[in-house]
Amino acid sequence: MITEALVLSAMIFVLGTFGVLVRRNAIIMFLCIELQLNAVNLAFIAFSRLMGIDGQVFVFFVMTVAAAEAAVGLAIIISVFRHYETVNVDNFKLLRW
Amino acid sequence: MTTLLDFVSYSDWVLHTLIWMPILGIIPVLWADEQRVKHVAFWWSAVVFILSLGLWWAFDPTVGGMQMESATPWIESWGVSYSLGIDGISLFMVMLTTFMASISILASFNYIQDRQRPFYALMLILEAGVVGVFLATDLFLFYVFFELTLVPMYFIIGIWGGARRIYAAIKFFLYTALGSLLMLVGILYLVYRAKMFIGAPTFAYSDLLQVPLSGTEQLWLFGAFALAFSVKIPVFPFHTWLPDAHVEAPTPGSVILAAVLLKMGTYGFMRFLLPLFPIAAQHPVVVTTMLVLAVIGIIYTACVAAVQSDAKKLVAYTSVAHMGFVVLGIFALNLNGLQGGLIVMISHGISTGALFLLLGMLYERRHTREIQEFGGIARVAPWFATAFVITALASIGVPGTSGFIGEFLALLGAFETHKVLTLVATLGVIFAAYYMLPMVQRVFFNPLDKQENREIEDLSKRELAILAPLCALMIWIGWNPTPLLDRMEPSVQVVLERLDEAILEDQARVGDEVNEPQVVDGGQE
Amino acid sequence: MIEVLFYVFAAVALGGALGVVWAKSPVGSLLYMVATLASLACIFVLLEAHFLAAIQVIVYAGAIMVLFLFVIMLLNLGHDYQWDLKGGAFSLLSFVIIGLMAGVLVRQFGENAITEPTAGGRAIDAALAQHGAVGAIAQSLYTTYVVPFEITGVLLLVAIVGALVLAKKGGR
Amino acid sequence: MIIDFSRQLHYVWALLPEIILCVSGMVILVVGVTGRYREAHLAVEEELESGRSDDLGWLALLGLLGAALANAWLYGVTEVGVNSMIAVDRFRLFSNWIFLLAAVLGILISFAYVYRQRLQAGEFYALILFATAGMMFMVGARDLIVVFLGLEVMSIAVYALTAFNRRDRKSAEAGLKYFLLGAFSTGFLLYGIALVYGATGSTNVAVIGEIISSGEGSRSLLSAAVALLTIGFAFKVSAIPFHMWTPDVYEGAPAPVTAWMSAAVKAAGFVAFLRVFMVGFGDHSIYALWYPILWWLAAITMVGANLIALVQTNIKRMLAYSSIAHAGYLLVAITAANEAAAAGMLFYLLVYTLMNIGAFAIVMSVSHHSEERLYIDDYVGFGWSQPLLGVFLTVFLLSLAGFPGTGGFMGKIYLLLGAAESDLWTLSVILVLTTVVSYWYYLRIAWVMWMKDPETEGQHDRIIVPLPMRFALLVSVGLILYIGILPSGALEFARASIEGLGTFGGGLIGQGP
Amino acid sequence: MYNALGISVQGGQATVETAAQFQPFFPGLIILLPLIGFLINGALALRHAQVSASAVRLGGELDLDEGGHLPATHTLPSYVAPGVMLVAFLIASVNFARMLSVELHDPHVIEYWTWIATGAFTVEAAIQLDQLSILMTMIVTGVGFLIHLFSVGYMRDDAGYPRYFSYLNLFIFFMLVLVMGASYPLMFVGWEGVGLCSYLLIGFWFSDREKSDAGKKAFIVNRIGDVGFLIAMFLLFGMFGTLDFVPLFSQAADLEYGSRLVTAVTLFLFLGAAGKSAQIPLYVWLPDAMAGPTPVSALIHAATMVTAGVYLVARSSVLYALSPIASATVAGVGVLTALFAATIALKQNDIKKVLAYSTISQLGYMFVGVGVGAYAAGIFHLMTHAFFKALLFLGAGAVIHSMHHSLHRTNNHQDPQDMRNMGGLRTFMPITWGTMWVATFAISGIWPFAGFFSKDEIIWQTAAFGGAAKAPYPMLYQVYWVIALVAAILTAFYMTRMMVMTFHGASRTGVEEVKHLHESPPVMWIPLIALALFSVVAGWINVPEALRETFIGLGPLTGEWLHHWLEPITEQAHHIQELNLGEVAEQAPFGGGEVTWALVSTTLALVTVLASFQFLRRQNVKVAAEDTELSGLSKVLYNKWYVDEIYDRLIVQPLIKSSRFCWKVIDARVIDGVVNGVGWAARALGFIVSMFQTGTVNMYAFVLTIGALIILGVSVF
Repeated sequence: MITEALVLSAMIFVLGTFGVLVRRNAIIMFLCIELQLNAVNLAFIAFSRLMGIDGQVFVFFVMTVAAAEAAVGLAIIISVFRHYETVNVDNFKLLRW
Repeated sequence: MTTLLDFVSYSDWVLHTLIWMPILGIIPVLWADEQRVKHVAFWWSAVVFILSLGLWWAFDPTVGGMQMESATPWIESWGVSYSLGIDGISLFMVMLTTFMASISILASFNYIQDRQRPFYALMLILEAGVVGVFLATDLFLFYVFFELTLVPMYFIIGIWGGARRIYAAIKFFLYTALGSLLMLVGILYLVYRAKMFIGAPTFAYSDLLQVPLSGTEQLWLFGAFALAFSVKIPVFPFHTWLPDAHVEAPTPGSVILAAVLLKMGTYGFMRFLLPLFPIAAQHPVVVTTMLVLAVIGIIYTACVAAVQSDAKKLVAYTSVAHMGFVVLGIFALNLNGLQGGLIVMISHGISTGALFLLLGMLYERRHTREIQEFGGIARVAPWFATAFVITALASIGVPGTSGFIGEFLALLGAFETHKVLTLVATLGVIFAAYYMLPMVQRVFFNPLDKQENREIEDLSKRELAILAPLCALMIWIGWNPTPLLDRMEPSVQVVLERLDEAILEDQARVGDEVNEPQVVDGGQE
Repeated sequence: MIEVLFYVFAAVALGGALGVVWAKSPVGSLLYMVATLASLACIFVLLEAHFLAAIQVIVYAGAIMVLFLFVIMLLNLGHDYQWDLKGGAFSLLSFVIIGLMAGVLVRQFGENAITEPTAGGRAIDAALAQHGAVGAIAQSLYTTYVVPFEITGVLLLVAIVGALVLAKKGGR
Repeated sequence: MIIDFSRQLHYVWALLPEIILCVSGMVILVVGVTGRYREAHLAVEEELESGRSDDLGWLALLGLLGAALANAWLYGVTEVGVNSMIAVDRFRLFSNWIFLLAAVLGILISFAYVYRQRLQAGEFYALILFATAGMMFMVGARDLIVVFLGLEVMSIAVYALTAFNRRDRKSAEAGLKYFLLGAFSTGFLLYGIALVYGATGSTNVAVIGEIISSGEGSRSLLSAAVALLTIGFAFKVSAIPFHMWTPDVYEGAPAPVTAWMSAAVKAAGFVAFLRVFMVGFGDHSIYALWYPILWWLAAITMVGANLIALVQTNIKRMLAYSSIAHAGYLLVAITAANEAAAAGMLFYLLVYTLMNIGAFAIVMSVSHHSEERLYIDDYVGFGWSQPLLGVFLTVFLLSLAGFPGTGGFMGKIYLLLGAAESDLWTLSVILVLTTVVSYWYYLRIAWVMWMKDPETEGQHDRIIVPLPMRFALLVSVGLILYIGILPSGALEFARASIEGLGTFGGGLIGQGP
Repeated sequence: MYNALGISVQGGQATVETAAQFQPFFPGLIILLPLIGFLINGALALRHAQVSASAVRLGGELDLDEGGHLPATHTLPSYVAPGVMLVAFLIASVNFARMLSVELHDPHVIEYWTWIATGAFTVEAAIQLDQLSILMTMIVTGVGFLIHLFSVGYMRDDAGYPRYFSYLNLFIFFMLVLVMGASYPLMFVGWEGVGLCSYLLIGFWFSDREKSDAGKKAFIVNRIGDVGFLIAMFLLFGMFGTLDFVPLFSQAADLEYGSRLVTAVTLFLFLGAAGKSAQIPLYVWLPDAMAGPTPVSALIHAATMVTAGVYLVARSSVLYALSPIASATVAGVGVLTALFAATIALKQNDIKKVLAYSTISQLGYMFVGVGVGAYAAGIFHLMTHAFFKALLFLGAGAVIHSMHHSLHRTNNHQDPQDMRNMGGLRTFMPITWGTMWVATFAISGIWPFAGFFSKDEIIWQTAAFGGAAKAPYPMLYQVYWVIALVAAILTAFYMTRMMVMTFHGASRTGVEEVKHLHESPPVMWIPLIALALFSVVAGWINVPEALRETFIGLGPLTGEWLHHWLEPITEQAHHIQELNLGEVAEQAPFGGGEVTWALVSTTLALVTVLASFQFLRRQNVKVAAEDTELSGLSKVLYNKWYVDEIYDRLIVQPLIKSSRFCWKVIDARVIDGVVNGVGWAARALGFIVSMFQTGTVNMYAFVLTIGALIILGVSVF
């Protein structure tokens, strides 16, 4: 079951990656990143079944970080939205080349 | 004289002074007001030159190795030291540098009208850098100075140059930097080897000479070093930066560039390339390649020079041809060749420097360098024409001038080892006349058919003061080069002995490998 | 039994993840996300991480996702049913890439397939038995990991400050 | 004083600089919120010049001073054991100097900008301090959890700082890009940490190192872990192809933030990268695994960044690519993975901080402490109308280019010496060749400002260099030249800071790809 | 260790003791005096040039006639320049006399200072006094003095008067270095130095583009030869380790006869000689060199410099004797040149051109002489030729001077050198007419004039060499002999033609112009008389023994005095020849001894002169302006066989074109193209790579992911 959990984590991870690659909506991209973080959490917990409690502690920290990131990230999205009236990243092309 | 020099313990401080005094000169130059700055700069550099004159007497012509050596640890953990020394190879380069630096500062009085202070400051930095290149006996120090000369020259060309100055400046900079950076890797490799061999990293020239290198290593390192120096010289396919840089540079810049900066390359060949990588330097393929490039440089650039319409560009191309003779002499790998190369370096420094000065003076009068624009100037400016003709003759190596001695010896030396190539190179003598005389004719002779040319002024007193010592030197060296040759010979001998020894050692090593392959135990190691 | 449960939850989690990527509207994605989070919490439980499972539901699914929802509502994106996936070739290529990546990762996991809980796992069981789900984590959190724990405090402060500065309306 | 972490209080001593920074950050926040509100009036030139405009900035500097004192104090502290979560070694302390220096310089040059752009000074400086603390956590950590948390503290603060200028849509856009990609890459880093944990059962790099050299630990997991960690760190140090955010963020972020983060964030990334890889994955068996990856990463980064930098017209963007190129040079040191290379990296980071912030400081002056006149063509005639600034910028550029007489040159030599120790000759050649390429774009600014004749007169006449910025410039130029001419002190310092760092995997002779 | 042959490198010190009897009389002064003259005149010239420059700047010319009396810059050189020459000549004479009085076998070498010393190679700045060099010194200073004197009159009105004399003095200086230098390098200094002065003097009126071009051409063509000289020196250094004459020649005798190395050396030396002495294929510069002032043509391009090649071969006689191939080449080139130039001279209308081709032709004879091993004969002809050709040129100069004046006065822009515009000058210039006829007889080889003895000896020696017992290529030498005879007849013809066209027949100058024709002032005709005297008597110093025996009492002098005088120089060569070739023949190929053929040739010459005189006098010569186009062979001859055009087409134009190609294509396109192309490519590449920077986060993440995948893949597999 541990290996299965790891495989599941890998799949969720790549799905999150996929989402970041193909979605244009900044919020959904961020959600996909959260998906990645959850995959990591799953991996940690699976490993902690082998290695001890440290993995679980780590997950605790990851969740905190996720929360912090969510706060700042969403604030940035709001801030961008104020300038562009959209969250579609294709429109943010002021900076390029 | 010697007593006086001893009294002031000249040998102890002169080398440091020659480097640091020009740098300190920045302070008064930047301090002085705009009208007087040129005089300050000139007298400052003149004092440096006068100080360097003492070397003539203080230098012991019987000693082949480094003299007046001093070494102060600089970056101890890397084995870098601030160590200076002078020998017969660098002696004249240093004196040439201090001399040409003050001459070219004197020559910029009229040419440089605005932004004088930075200009003269840069000139002094440049002088210090070049002197440093010739005096450094630590490869790190050498490299630092080698690169350091680029920056002032870059700005001198780029700020005070002609219309395409930026292109020329950046081309000059990138071209030479490319070579020297690869050399840097080479130096570091050498140092790394030294660290393995000696146990501690060291950049000291004398230590690096001890490092045993295999043939392949030598070839690679030779390539890295040779590229750097070849670009600087420049040797044939790497020469295209030179015409651009020369044409666009202001007169004093061209003078310094031609007179001393190019010499850094050939000096590097003699000082570093041959002694450090003697096996590679004597490898037939390497020698032949370098000689072929030198010969191509001589003939090809002479041809290209002959069809130039811009007088300055013409002279720039001739520099490549002249430096070809130097390379030819160096890779003759014998006494005549090396000394000939050195004399060509000195002679080229003086004569081509003087040519650039004269063309600069002409430019100041007519604001053009197109040969077509001139004609018959000898009639209104006889002194000018006389000086130019003398210089041109020295440049093409007419006997009785310095140019002949060098080219003759270089060719003589090269002929001993490579007959056919030297034969072709000797044709350069014809080509020299082929490019120089038409230019002289079209500028100074022919009908005086343009009104603008009628108004050309003859040389002023200052200009005469610039040119007279140069012309005198060209002729003096042409008739009596022995004092110079005497001082060079022991040092050149040292280089040659190093080459011979290396070959012997290499043969011994190869012999050991061939004769005693059965020795398995580490007794010998 | 546990295995079956695991596969069920895994399927839901995967489906949810797919939904997050696939859903047209942000709100839809969000809801799929909540589903994934919930099923992952269940898997956490199966892997003996009870406390974290609770946190997952309370903090993640509860707080963070609500924050997202707030923002979506704030920006009035809730009715945005525009399909915003990138173009076909790009997506296809991306899919190939992530497929390969998954393949690599799965291959690595498969190489040392461990099914039985080892010494570490037994230690967790012991700790759970001794301190309970909360205590087991708290034990190391406040002893071994006290420094990181303090750093999270700074982290959250930074996040608050950052969010405050950025989300504040207009200029001064 | 001896620290063995037998008591919790030891953590306080060991983390004293960080704690001081965090506390002063909080103080600034409080002061910023409660403090007297300053109305920006138009006749501000004098106030701008004197640097009196921002008390909070001075407060932040005070905090940095405190942290610096604490950092100096830590030199007197002896650490017992090398497996503790917090390292009290010279490596960390040297890195701390870099961050403190970057923060000091960054704050010194941002006074006028903050004032002109009416940024919220309290939050601004506090975030810089928090980020600096985060960097310190990151490099002082021997535990991947702390590395990760430090990195997040730093990153989140920097995301916020990037998007800090709410009036500027570029700033917001840059913030978003940075945030999304940063978080994305954090996922990879985290996954890597998870796999390391799965392979070795520990998150302590020293323990990981021991486990790996004892031959335990799942190699299949480790190889994937190393790759994922490389990705995560490569993103932070902006190695190609993980660099995409860099130019956009550097261009969009407020100029002082760019100046500061281009030096400090990169330094933090590199130092952590080095510690994790050298101490954790320093064993020969695993070095052989990541050595070729980093080799190629370094090569591609050097080549690509220098090439793209050639075609930039915006100076901030050009400096961004230049910073990527410098990341390439620094990656050579990590690839070499030996003592000299590590010391060289520290040394280079120190010099890089000075010269990069210095260059940005002048860019800020030219742009009138706002986001205008950032194109290279705007520098026409700059040198002659502001000679001193021109000379300074030239020195910074020459140093960035690695020219003799400047610290950049010594740094590059140190990197090359490190590469030499590991026989990385091809990489060395790539390094110098790309350096030649870099000369072009550095010198381009020099030629634009000195050699081109301006079309409009007097466009640089109204440049204001506030007192704090003057101070910063003088310090950077002075230090760069000092290090460039007499580097021994700094070199020895960097070299001594490496001692006892851990095992070194470098020196695999002849293992070039 | 750097000497390939292991021979120690020393100067000619060994000889100093043996020549103890010979007391040189300030020999250094001979060289130094012209140099001093040059410096004084040069200073005056520069001073004067400044004055004239300010006049030019104002738009006019400095007219010396206007001022009434000449400035010091013009009066002083009149004394200084001939003065130093006279003193030098006197010192040379004293030395000559002293050498006559003692038996000097080995050369007397005087070292002044070490010129070049590299450790592997040493050359002293030394002069060598021996029979050959003192003879040459006498010729150079003596003829030089006369020509200087003539120039005082001839150049009087020229604005560049002091400059002219400074060049002339400098030339003498270098010429003396050439003949007195004790080593090849020193000789080379003089060698190129005279070339340089020749360049300066040909282009003396540099405002004229053609004259300037002529000087340039002379220099460049000379340099082609100089390369040969240089290479020969390199070879010699490789062989002997020294380039000083004395040790070199003493070692040379040990070389293998006919070895390839010697042949190479001598051929390269001959290339140098051919350049300097205007032999095929490098003769083209000499006719153009007539652009210089006529006394210059007399001094440099007839009497002294152009004979330096002969001197070189004679000096290196030991080497040439060792190489039959080279000797045959020398003689062959000489005889071909003699014939070829003579044919061209037949149809020239410019009086100086005729003389120029005649000079080339006579130089050919000299080379025939040294080529057949008759080194003394070559030198002999050199000497007599110096007298009569200098005379001819000076006479021509007098004519041109007179013509120029008359045309100038009447504002006629005809060419004063074109013989078609002359005719009947005899009545106006009797002294010139008379002395020039003397020279014409001399050059045609008519007894008892000097040319007879010298030229006839060369022709005879050719015949005799062809019949030598072991002669290498007997047939070849017989052909040479026949050609030499033919060329001699041609010589007589074109010289007579010149004399007739200039002095006889009706005057074609024009009615008004005739009134201004006049004889030259004394300062100009005194040298003519002096040279005429020498042209008559100079031959008698070397009367062949055979002739003396046949015609008893023809002279009080001992027979073949010059041969004996030069014996120390040539004996080694003769010894080698005798060793390898045996005795020369007593009989010519078609029978007949020396006396017979001497009679034949002088008769032929005389008959030719008389017949052509009669024939040409009656011919109706048209004035240049009205002359018709030539056709057929005449046209080819008139256009000098189109050699200049061929050279231009084959060498000059391709060279210029390829130079342009090198510059425009190789330099600008290929090399700079690569250089700029690299820069351009780098930027283009940078631009392309930067295209990934689309600004969209998806793209960034995509690139990142690809990188991640690659790294993952690399590290896992």
